Amino acid sequence: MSFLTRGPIDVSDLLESLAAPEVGGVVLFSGRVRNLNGGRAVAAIDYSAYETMAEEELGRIVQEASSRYPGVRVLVRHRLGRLVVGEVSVAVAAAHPHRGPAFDAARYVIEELKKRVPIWKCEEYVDGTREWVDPTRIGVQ
Amino acid sequence: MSFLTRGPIDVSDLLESLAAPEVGGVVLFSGRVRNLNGGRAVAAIDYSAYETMAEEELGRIVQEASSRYPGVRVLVRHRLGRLVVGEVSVAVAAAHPHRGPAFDAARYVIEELKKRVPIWKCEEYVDGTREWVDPTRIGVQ
Amino acid sequence: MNVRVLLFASAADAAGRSEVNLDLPDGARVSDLLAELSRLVHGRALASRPMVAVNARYAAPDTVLAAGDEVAVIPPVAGG
Amino acid sequence: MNVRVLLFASAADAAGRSEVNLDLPDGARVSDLLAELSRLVHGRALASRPMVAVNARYAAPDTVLAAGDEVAVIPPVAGG
Repeated sequence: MSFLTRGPIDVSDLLESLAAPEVGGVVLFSGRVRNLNGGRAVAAIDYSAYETMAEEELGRIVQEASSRYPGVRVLVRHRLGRLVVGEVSVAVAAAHPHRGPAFDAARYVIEELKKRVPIWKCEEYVDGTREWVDPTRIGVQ
Repeated sequence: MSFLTRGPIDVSDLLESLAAPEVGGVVLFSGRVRNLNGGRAVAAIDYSAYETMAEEELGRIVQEASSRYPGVRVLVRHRLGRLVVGEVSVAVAAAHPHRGPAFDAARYVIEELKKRVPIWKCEEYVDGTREWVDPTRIGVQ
Repeated sequence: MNVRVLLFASAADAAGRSEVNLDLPDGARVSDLLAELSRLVHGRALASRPMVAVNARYAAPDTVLAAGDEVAVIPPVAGG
Repeated sequence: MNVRVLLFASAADAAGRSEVNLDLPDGARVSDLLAELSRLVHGRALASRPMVAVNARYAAPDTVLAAGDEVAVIPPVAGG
């Protein structure tokens, strides 16, 4: 299973992959590079990862979601490389017969991904400087 | 604004409509006709509405979401007519600089839609019978 | 006064029609309209406790009606 | 014993390289490895309180290392 990709993420393709007669609700979260972070004007983000571990950790998170929300099917893609503002960096899609577990599973996966998966972003600002993003620093989100 | 449609719902189109430089997270909920409800094998669902009121009520719900989650942008489409298993009956998409309000707004809109918007479904079962769905009846969800 | 009543879904099936024109006394309320409607459809269930909308907004049973109002009987909704 | 240490992101920048081979006494723990690594990079901040992974799983500071382990220094993650 490969959760990481250097090419664009095709969210329609993820949604189609989850189509099944028993599915009543699908929740898709897509994260995009936005033009402002911590008050600074962002031009692009360079995503890098400890790839072997990131793949394994994402596999564990998907497994956890399946145990917590029985019957859910989850797909995840995270992009690596340099992305400009507006590009999709991550997509999580969750399908279930009912909407509640689909919402909860998608939320669970993106929250855990942000906490645990060894992926980093180096932000390139419009003023030409660049910096590693550290979400544990106060005031940065 | 027209929230109701008799043609297929194009979720990619909704996602593209929400693209903007300040957007960091987009949550899309899509509801599909599933093959089982209350233990019965469903073949299709015929959706009908009090259309003028449904449009107005959906407009009010979107307004409420915008007040509760400032900065969120929300799109909603609900399909009417006869849909077979697997077809998308409803889509709610919410965009925000941060993922939390995007998740919460999408959830708010679909929950309120199900409670308040005058839309009905007549389920056609595989055995040839049909019945109006009443979510207030015990045991039916 | 004359009030137009729209019926939907199971309520339309129960009444055998999707629209009714009712002649009601001035000052009639939503609850009066429901009582009159029940007589008209000879006790066929309209839906247990239907909601009512007046001019495309949900209205409480004590809402006073006016001539020309568009009233709708709303059986339990099931969108999504 | 020889242990391969991978450095990422700000930790790689601080150390000026993305990989280090460390010679550690048998029975060394993750905390010993971090101390040795700090000496090696002459106090350049590796990231305050980096996490450490051993063979692609997060490991506590008291985890005992074995020869051939792949250790990674994980600065605060920021995926999404």
